[in-house]
Amino acid sequence: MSQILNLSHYWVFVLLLMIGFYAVLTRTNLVKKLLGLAIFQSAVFLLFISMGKIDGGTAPIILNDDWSQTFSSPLPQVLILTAIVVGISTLALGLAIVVRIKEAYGRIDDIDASSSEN
Amino acid sequence: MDSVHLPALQVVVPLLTAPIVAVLRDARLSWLAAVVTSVMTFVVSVYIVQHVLAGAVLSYQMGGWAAPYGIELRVDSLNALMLLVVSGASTLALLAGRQSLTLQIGEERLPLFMAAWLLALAGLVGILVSGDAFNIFVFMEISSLASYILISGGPDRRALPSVFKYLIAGTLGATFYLIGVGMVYMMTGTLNIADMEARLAGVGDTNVVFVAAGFITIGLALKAAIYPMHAWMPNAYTFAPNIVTAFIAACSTKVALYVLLRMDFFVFQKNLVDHESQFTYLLMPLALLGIVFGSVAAVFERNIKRILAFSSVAQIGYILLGASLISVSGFTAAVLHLFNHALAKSALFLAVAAMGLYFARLRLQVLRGAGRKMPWTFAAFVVAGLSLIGVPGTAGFVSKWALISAALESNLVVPLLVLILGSSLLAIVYIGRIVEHLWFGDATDKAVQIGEAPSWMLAMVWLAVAANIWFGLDSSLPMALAQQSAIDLLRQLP
Amino acid sequence: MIEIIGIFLLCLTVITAIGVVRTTSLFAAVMLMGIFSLLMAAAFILLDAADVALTEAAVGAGISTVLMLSALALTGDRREKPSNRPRVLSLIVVVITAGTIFYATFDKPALGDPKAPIHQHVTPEYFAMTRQLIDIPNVVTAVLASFRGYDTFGEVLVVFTAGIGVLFLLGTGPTTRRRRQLSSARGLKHHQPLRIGGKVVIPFIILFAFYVQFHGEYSPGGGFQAGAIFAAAVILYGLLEGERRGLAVLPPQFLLYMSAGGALLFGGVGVACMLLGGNFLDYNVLANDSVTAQQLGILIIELGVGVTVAGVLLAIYHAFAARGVQ
Amino acid sequence: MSSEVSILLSLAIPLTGALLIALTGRWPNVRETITLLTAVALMLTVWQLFPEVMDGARPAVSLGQMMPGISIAFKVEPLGMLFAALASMLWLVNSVYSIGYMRGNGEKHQTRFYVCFAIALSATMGVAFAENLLTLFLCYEILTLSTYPLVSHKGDPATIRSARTYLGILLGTSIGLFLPAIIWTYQISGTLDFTVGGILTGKMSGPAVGLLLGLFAFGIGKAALMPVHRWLPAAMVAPTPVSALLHAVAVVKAGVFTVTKVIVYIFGVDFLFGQPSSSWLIPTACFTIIAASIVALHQINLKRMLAYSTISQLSYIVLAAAVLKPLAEIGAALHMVSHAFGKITLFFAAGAIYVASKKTELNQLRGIGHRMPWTMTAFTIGAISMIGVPPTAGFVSKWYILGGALQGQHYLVVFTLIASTVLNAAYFLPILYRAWLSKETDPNKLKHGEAPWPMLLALVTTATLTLAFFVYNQPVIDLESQLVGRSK
Repeated sequence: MSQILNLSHYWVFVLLLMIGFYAVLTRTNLVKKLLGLAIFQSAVFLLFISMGKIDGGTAPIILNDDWSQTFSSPLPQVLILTAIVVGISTLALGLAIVVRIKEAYGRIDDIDASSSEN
Repeated sequence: MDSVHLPALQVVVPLLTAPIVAVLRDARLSWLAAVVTSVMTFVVSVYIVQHVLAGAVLSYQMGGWAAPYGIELRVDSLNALMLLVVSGASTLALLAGRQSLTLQIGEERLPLFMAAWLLALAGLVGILVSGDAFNIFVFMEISSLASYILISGGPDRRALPSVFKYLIAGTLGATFYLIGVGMVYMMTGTLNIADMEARLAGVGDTNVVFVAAGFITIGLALKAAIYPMHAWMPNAYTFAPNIVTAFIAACSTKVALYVLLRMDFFVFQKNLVDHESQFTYLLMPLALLGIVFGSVAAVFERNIKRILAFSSVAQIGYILLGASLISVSGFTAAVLHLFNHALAKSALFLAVAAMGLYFARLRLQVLRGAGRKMPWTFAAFVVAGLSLIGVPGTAGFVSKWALISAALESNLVVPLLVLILGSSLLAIVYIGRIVEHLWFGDATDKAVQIGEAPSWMLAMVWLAVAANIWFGLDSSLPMALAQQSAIDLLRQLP
Repeated sequence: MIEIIGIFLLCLTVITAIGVVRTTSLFAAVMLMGIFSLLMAAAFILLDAADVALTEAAVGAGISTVLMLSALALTGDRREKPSNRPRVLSLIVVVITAGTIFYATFDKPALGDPKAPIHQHVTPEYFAMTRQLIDIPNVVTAVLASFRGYDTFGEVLVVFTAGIGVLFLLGTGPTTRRRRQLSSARGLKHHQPLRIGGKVVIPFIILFAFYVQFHGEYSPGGGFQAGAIFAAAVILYGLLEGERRGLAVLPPQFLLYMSAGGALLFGGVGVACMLLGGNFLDYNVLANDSVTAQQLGILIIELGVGVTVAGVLLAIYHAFAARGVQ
Repeated sequence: MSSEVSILLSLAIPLTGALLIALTGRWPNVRETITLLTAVALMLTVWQLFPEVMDGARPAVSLGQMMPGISIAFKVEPLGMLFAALASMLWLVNSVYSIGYMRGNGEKHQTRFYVCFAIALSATMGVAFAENLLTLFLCYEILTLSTYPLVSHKGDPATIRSARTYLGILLGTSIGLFLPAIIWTYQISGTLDFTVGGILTGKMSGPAVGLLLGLFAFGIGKAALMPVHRWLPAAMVAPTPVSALLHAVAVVKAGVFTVTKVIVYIFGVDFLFGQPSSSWLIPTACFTIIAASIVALHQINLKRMLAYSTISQLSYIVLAAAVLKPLAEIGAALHMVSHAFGKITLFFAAGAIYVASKKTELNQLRGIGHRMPWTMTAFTIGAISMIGVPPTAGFVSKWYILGGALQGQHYLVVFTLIASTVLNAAYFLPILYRAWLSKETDPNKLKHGEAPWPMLLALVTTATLTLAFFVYNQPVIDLESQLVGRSK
């Protein structure tokens, strides 16, 4: 039981990863693909944040100059702050491309550039 | 500021000029600013190479914090050579590309585009100089996002779905890499590559590290367009603006490949139990399949840019093959080919861009007879094509030589030889087909009206060709760096 | 008890994620995605990551939902067309990927294990050095802005890149004359209660943004969060008062200057450090006392981050909103 | 002028010529003058190296480093000296001929023609003077590539197909076989320098030697050993001056020259003699001689017949080298010269016939000797030399090869030589008979005279050389005696 509890966060990470990855691979709607990608990335956030957690710790913000407490690690949090911003940047760019695709093709489902038109 | 700052300057200069370029209103001025910045980057990389050739390993502590607490920039012979490739390709493409960019992007949007170009350059360079696994991820994203912008500028509407596909593949690849880095971090508590290497020693037999190595490899393989994860690449190269293709094709996948080599050989090789099997059973077969598939596909393609793109799939296979031999000579060959293939592809795509000034579509049918109308551009294309084939006197020959030598030392002599040589022969076929169409084909209506490319562009194309010949006749510079990096990285072999 | 809540939250996120993927209504998917982000943010709080939670809430649930909705409005698609792509192969790839990670989990250090390498190496030194050399309570900010300031600089440029990417793809918006004809230009003016409510709330949001910006060293927050919150406030204003007046407050060219200016401010600090004889972003040379110097450096670069993030997010939003008339 | 400078000049002069020709393409007279001046300059430069080499000097010069330990280096040794002297001399003659041919025929793209020709000559000089295999390979490939535009000169679909065969076989064999052989050699011996006595002695043995020899022999496709000979008939679509100089002298001789050099300086005659696994080369060469002669017998097109004759004659040289006896090695060198003189004369004659009468097929040549006496006299001399009858150059070289074969008691070789003499006679004599003794009946075909005078001048010169070499061949013998380690 404790094993399951201890690793549950990692398993949720795996599940979310699967869901996101599956959506990216199978959906043909481009917005849906981007949503899948966002879930996929969120899973990774969970992985990192889970690692930084320490038993009985608190957020790494020192209140009242009391440095003796147990704190969770700040480093994974810093990394994920960056990763979140990277995620939204990718999403914004992706959406802009989707809008342009809609304008160029009139649809956002099942677009393939390898078609034989030339 | 003295030479200590060289690695930082390499990244900071283009990163800081990019915002300035973005707010410029004048297209010509933005191009000029980008050129100047790119030239400066190139000059810095030449300085770096000089230092590295003298035996130095440049290390730079960002923010003054010592590794592993701060981020370390670290330049040895391997990344020094890559810096030369990236900054050189960018500079040459920019110098050659004013007309082509104005034509395909338009004056109005050019400042933003040039800013994206500088960000792509800074991102690639930032990956190369970084000695920190997470920092590599950040710069990977800068370069990727900027590359998406560059490619989406292509005039054909199919550029958009192509770039979307690239965006999905690139993000998946980067995220896979991030997962791998996270797992390694979990087991070592550090993100500095050198520190990782040292601290992995105790945990090298755990599943986590093994899986982490796998994720990093797959993620980077996706970004490096290693067969069969290349699906995004041919379209992205084909529909990108022509000048962008000359820049991106020369270096972007190679930088991903560089990270792959760095992580696999530097971080994992010594530590991970049975790590060779990853190369023997996964990467080498993929490399061989890639060589075959890329060459054969190139033979059947009809668009000159797609032909060259598929040829890149094969060439990446060569590089990977050299590395998967896990020997000093093999690794040397891989690094040499990284360099030489970039030279050849950059020259080829620049020549194609020159043709693209007159032809909106670059199908062979359309281009028939164009070579006769622009003989100098055509001649440059042919010479660069010879370098791609590996004809002696060109840079491509040197690396092919090194690769065959390495194959002869391995225990798979005959199949490797047959493959390498066979695909060289296929390269003759697809380059030959282009030559025949362009030179002997009955001129199309369009081809009758055109003339030679602008002389400045032509000069740049020939500069790239001259580099191909120069490094084909005197390979001492890339050879010295490649050998040094092979010795550095493989010293870690058990 | 807290573990149980955590697991409950995580189960909810999984269910929401499945919902996002399975629903064919794109609008519903986007809204579910916002809920998903909020649930994640809650989970992050339980995992002691307050800064991350704040960011996830502001960015994931706020900004990205707005962007998604703008994009949906532009594409006009409400329903996802059924995909006829073969799923078996994809499923195999996904299962293999997940399987390998699953296989790896048993060697991982357990959640919260103090003996995990992460808590043994680097992290302790961060606490020690922050206390001694930087002396600010929020260690996350210290690591973000000083120890790994170069990463943050890179991150600002990622945001900036995305900004110019969107502007490049969608244009900086229509000319002033055409903006008058904007159909969305009227906003929600006819909903008086909303307008009044909004006008009351917006100043507080902006105030909160400034608090988050300049108080980041003491409590969760910093440039990213502040920038995102500020952007949210202006977007809200734009929604209520109409795009035209929204843009009048901060015109596109100004947003571009903001985006570039923030990044330049950040980089400028780095270059100043170089000129003063230190390494790039080595704040110690900015003042005689190293603690003061560090705090000064962090303050300035956080400001740069905030300005760029606000500028880019607004520019992106306006680019999407303005595209509607074309 | 120091001999190092001479070596570099002999490479640079044709290249400079190519550049000048390209620049002056608009003024044909200037362009042709430059071609001739370049040819004269090259010949003088190369020939003034001759006495020095004759006295035993081996001038050398080295450029940049292409691979670790392998430079781009040039060194003049007897065989290369002979080859370079031969090629540079015949280029001058051929240039005179080309001018007549190209103008007489009103060909297009003449500038490109002369440019590529000059580049090909530069590459030929490089092949001749290369100090190591890699440099040789470099020049060998440049030669292949620079002759491709010449072969495909006409540009119609049939020509392009043939040119594709030409390039495909030559590049394919060189990259697929020759290059691995070179790299293999380098792996084993650590060097690629041409060294008297070979560089492989004691470093390999057994079947591997035979395999390596095979890679070389077939990889050097220019030597046209069957079955990699098909490019040579394909090359006949080129204008005749190209066939004459390149596909009777420069390119094909570069092939057999390379084979000879590999046998003498890489394997070493003594080393190879002790390796039974290398003995397959003699039968292969014999087969090529006989088979190509038989194919030549069936040709109805004059140039194609000459091409097959060339294939057969080239194998004489390979055969002579493979006999591994001093006399035969000298014979190989002599045959390079004698075949060059004879075959270039034959091609010149074929081209003259084409320009004057537009005839290309054998059965059109009835009585043509009476209308073109100069041309056909030269042709006759060339044909006799091919058969190997005194008083022509062909006799001398065959005599030496025969001597070598007897020295080594290779009776198969002796038999082949005799049989091929018979076959040569069988396909040349009918032409001579037809040209001189039968009568053209169709009056429309009688309305032509001799070819333009530059062509006649050229072919009379080479025919004279063919005769002269019978008498005056001692310098060549002396020079090549050094090759096999004999004193003067």
